[in-house]
Amino acid sequence: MDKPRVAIFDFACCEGCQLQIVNLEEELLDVLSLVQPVEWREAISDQSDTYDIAIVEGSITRPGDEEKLRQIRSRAKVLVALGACATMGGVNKLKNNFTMEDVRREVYGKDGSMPHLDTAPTKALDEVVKVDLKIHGCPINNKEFAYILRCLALGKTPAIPNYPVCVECKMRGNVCRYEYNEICLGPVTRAGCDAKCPSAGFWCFGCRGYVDDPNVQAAREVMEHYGKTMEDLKGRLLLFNSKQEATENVK
Amino acid sequence: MSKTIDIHVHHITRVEGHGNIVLRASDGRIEKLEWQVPEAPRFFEAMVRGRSFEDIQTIVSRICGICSVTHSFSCIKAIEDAMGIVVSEQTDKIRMLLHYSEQLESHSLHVGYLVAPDLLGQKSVVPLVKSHPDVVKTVIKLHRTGNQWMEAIGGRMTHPVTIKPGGFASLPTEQYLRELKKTLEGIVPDLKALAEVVLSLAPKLPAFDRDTEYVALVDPTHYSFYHGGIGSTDTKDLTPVRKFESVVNEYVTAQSTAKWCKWHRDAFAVGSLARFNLNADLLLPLAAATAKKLGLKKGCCNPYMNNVAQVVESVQVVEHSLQIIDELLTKGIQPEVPKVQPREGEGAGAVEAPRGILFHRYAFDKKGHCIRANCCIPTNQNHANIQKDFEALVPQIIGRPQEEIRLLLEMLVRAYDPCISCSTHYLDVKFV
Amino acid sequence: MSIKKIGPAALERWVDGLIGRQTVIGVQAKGDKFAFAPLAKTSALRLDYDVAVTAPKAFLQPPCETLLRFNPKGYESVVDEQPFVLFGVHPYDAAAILQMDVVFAEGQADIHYLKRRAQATLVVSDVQQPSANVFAGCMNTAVLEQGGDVMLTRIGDAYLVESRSDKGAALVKSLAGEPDAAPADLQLRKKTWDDNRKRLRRHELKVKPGDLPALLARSYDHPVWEEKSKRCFSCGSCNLVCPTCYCFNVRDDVRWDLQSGERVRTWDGCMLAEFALVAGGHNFRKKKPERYRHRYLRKGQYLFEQHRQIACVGCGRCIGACVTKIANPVEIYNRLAEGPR
Amino acid sequence: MSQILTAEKDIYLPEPADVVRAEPMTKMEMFFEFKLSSGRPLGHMPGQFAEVAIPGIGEAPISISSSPTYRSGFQMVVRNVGNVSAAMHRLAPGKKVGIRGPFGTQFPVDGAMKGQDLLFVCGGIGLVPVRSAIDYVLHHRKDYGRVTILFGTKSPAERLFVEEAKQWAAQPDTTFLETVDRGDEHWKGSVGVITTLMPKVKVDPARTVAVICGPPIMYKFVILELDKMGIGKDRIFVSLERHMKCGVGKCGHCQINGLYVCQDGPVFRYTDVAEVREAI
Ligand SMILES: Cc1cc2nc3c(=O)[nH]c(=O)nc-3n(C[C@H](O)[C@H](O)[C@H](O)COP(=O)(O)OP(=O)(O)OC[C@H]3O[C@@H](n4cnc5c(N)ncnc54)[C@H](O)[C@@H]3O)c2cc1C
Ligand code: SF4
Ligand code: SF4
Ligand code: SF4
Repeated sequence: MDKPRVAIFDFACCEGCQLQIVNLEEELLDVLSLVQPVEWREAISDQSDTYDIAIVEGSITRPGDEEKLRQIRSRAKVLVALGACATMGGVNKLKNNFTMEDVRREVYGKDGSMPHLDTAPTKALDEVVKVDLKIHGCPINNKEFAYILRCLALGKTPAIPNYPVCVECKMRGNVCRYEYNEICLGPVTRAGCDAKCPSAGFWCFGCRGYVDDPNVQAAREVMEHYGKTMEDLKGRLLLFNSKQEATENVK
Repeated sequence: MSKTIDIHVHHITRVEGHGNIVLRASDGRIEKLEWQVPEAPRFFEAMVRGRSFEDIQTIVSRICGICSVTHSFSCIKAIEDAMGIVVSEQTDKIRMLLHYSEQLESHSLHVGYLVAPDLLGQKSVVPLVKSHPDVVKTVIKLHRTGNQWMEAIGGRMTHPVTIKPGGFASLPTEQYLRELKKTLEGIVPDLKALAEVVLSLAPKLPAFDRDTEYVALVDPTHYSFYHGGIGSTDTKDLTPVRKFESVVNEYVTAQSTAKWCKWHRDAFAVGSLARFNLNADLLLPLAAATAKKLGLKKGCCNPYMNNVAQVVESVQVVEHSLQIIDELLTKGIQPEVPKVQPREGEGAGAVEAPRGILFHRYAFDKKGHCIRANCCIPTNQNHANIQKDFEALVPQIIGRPQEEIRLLLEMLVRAYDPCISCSTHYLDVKFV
Repeated sequence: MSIKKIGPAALERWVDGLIGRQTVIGVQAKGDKFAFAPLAKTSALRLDYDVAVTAPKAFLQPPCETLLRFNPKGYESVVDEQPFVLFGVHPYDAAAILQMDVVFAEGQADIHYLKRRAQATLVVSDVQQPSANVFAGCMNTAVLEQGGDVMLTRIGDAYLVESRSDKGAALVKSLAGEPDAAPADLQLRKKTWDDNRKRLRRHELKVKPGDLPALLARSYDHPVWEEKSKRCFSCGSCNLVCPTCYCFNVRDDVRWDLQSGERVRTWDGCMLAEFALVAGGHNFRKKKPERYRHRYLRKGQYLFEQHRQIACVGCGRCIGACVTKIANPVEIYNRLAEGPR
Repeated sequence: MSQILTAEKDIYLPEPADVVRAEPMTKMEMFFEFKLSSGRPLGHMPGQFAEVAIPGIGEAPISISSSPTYRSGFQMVVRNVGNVSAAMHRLAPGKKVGIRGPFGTQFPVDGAMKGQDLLFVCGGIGLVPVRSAIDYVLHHRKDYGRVTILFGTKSPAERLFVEEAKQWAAQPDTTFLETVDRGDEHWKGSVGVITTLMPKVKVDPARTVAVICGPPIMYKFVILELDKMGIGKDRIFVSLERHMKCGVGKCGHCQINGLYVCQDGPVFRYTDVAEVREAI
């Protein structure tokens, strides 16, 4: 069987997720034993228009980018959203809390109206085209990326956790951040990162997005118990879940 | 015979972010020559408004996946400046240690994965695995060491989480520091091997000098990445970080979504070569010996030599880290829990990213919510200089075949190790 | 077997000697909390701890363990046979381990647990400092009168060391020259036990543990399930920190050749939303109250019906681990005891 | 007091088996015949199941569809719904799988069912485990009274064991009735859910034992009908499905209140689960 042809693209993002692929180091060769990269601007010079799998990083922040993404979608059999910017808009969505004129003026001053500085409210890929698979995280967990790739090569649906980060946090024997009166988003955030942040003594800020059925209402109810306010919670939810429905429901 | 050259490199590859090279010439006459940055602007300075000082690092780390540690430090230093926080000596040392991990990671990624293919005549690192397995092995080892070191102290490989205003969310253990020391001692031979490779390829680096103003952090006590004031090869005085806007003088051009900068001249350069030109006297012995061996001398103004300076710096950061680890172990790691009371204020912070000096400034209200921000990234500071280099270089090489011109221009851009994804800029900062 | 009395210096000599010979997993400080971890030197041992963040079950049924390896030739079992000492286990955690021993041995015996368990020497240590949420006193697990390999009780500055099995005897062999405990010391130990039965009651259970199965059996439709579980995150923390929880998941991981790899088992928990989900999308405990109820009923009724033991030893970890503070079994049992409202 | 038992056998270690036959039955279901590579018979009874393992993919509990009276191997029918089942659909004769089992309880063919009239009520893939009992009973025809088999599927295309069912119907004193939820242009048979077949059968409730297996939703309605027919709760047997990881009563997934489907089931006497709230 021919190796599937893979192209990697990026829109507005920090390219940290692609870097995680590079960070696989010698395992990159194993990746190449399963797929054939035909376009990957950050690491190789080739460019191509024909591919089976498109891996797309970044979010859509300009009208023109929507068209580019549609084109990629039309050429790819499988479209994979790589990382938080692609799967849910990522930190780029913080912009949507302001008007576009406002952000342009804030950053570029009187030049903000120049046409090439055009910007639109941030969108995740699936707000523009159909996404077949989401690889969560900001950045992605490259072990999970490798696992997903092997599953796909085996014809197996990868098991992406649909339980909260707390599960992995407990498996790693961490002391819960709430014991230190910090707001941790672990209880509503999808696991799969091996609870990296709480394990390093920092709260989870939700970079993998919500689990399917996040109990945001419960999160709201516990704030008082920990001497925090709704504003504190919202401020943190905004980082990666800005303007997502469940956040909106937190009144 | 009339010859037309039409080079349009749409989205140059093997760099972070999107940049275009446009050159149109006929009969040796240059009609258009532009370095363009069409990267989608991301408006970080606008987005952080209203966010708590506790969450700023989490946000601005995402400006760049390659220098997320540096962004985190510039940000945390600015917050600490604004809130009058002074960190302990231990915190300061561990921060330098974490910062060095990123220098090693980024430099080895850049030299090994992104530039080496050019010098070895390949399109990417992949074919090098077969043609130059030893080189690839060395590069992988260095790169992995940098990454694992970053993850151990920063909590993650990219977008660190342990860096907090006032200190660390968790501290490395003494046992880890002992292990790290062994690891770093273990890669010294690999660094030497990398230097040998670069030495053998150095003749392939184009000979192209252009008198340039270089700007970097300068601290009298050591070859600085993390401390000090802003120095320039055009002046003896150091400018305090708080006044960085008077150094970068950002302006908008139609060519670019990123802002351009100038100081004493119409452009200046930052990065490894700039740091070297300003701090070479403070290199530790092994790094100094490496520079000598590679023929890198203070005052060098060949932009392609930036990659050589990166190799010298890789040695420097490992050498300095070994010193820092010894100092930390002598005193033992003391438990510290950062506690910060937010207060109203404004502050600036700067550290050296692998690709040059990086400035952040924030203003906060009483509750510690951000009211204004400004970030000025190194790649932006280099954009104008890249354009000036183009303008000086192209007339020298215009007679060569189009493909060769194209490669030399691409190599020039890559030599700067640009990290264009960090498109964040602010003009006309007025803080009240 | 005689009971020895040893001073701090003898304790240090003894434990240092053990560390030299095999892996010793001992309680140590973890920030301002405590955890079991491989012990490098006796001075790090903290027998005055209140509660270990993670139950010592993690060393008998690890959060993630390889059951099998496979390659194109077939499957092979992977078992762990490294001897080790679990040093400083509190009586309630030891009681939980004794329950796990039954679970994994009954019916079709599980060699992965049992082999590891057979390699473990259990040094039980009486509680010196009750934790914030412990209620072992209510569950009859504040003191372990029998079981374990070695029993340590602090009396003043000294420790009484009782060996309770052949394995225990081998472990304390080097203490042969130490003095035997005097009858007065044993009196003091008895007093410590009596005290601990009273002290380890940070929450007061108003029903006798023996009455719990019947109480739970008639509480299936109690409104408390619905009421409390509204605030449940389905995060499984209460399951995973529990020393008697042993539910697991199994999955295959392959290497890059896609042919060889491992079958691993990981911790799982009945509070997680997909615990009872089957292919095709049918979830047999789809709603939060159903899962929430199941946890209490399984611990207090179903497992009791199976083993005649309540699967709760009163360590209080779930009370602390639950971010929304709805996982306190004592609160729930007392509420049920008040009747159907 | 507890003591630590040790066993040498690894209950999680699959035993190699060879694929002898692999044939599509419908769009979603595939029929398999396996043989343990050791040549040893599996040693199951009707109603039991085994865990089938595919290296790298995982394991799934699958009912044994053939009767133990069939001696050259054992048969299964698998619906393609997920990872293991899809990987099984890619199998071909000559390939190997791993088998653990047999596990679980059996239809009481040598107990409560013996000498009685039998009513089998099967929905969809529920016919698969029940087939082992049907074959067993028909193999020992004299030991049982009247046999009635009711089979319902969503559509004609999803009918299973179509040829075999004709042979069942041809046996003395045996009735086979089927229905589909929705017919098509070729379908001339009965249309409607399975309970619509039940009024058509006449049974002597006092000497009838009923066996039910089908999708979760089916049980409640079928049991209501059986009740109307006067068949006592203690004369009804059901086979249930749950999420299952180990098959040996440890992993906790298959619990129905206090019962383990892998150990106490999958076949239950209805009186044993009628009061168990989560069962049906
Ligand atoms: C006693 C018993 C007998 C069965 N007999 C048959 C049979 O004869 N033919 C047949 O096609 N199917 C049968 N099933 C159902 C079959 O086991 C599931 O469809 C199968 O587990 C799906 O596995 P999968 O890997 O293909 O799906 P997956 O891709 O694994 O997706 C299914 C998800 O549900 C989980 N799961 C675990 N146990 C089950 C379960 N019992 N049912 C569904 N999902 C489960 C899986 O772990 C996974 O999370 C039986 C189930 C039981 C319990
Ligand atoms: S630290 Fe966060 S992820 Fe960990 S248990 Fe607590 S709430 Fe959950
Ligand atoms: S702990 Fe939270 S923020 Fe950290 S990597 Fe995991 S999901 Fe992202
Ligand atoms: S710990 Fe609390 S919130 Fe989490 S599953 Fe248990 S009861 Fe629910």
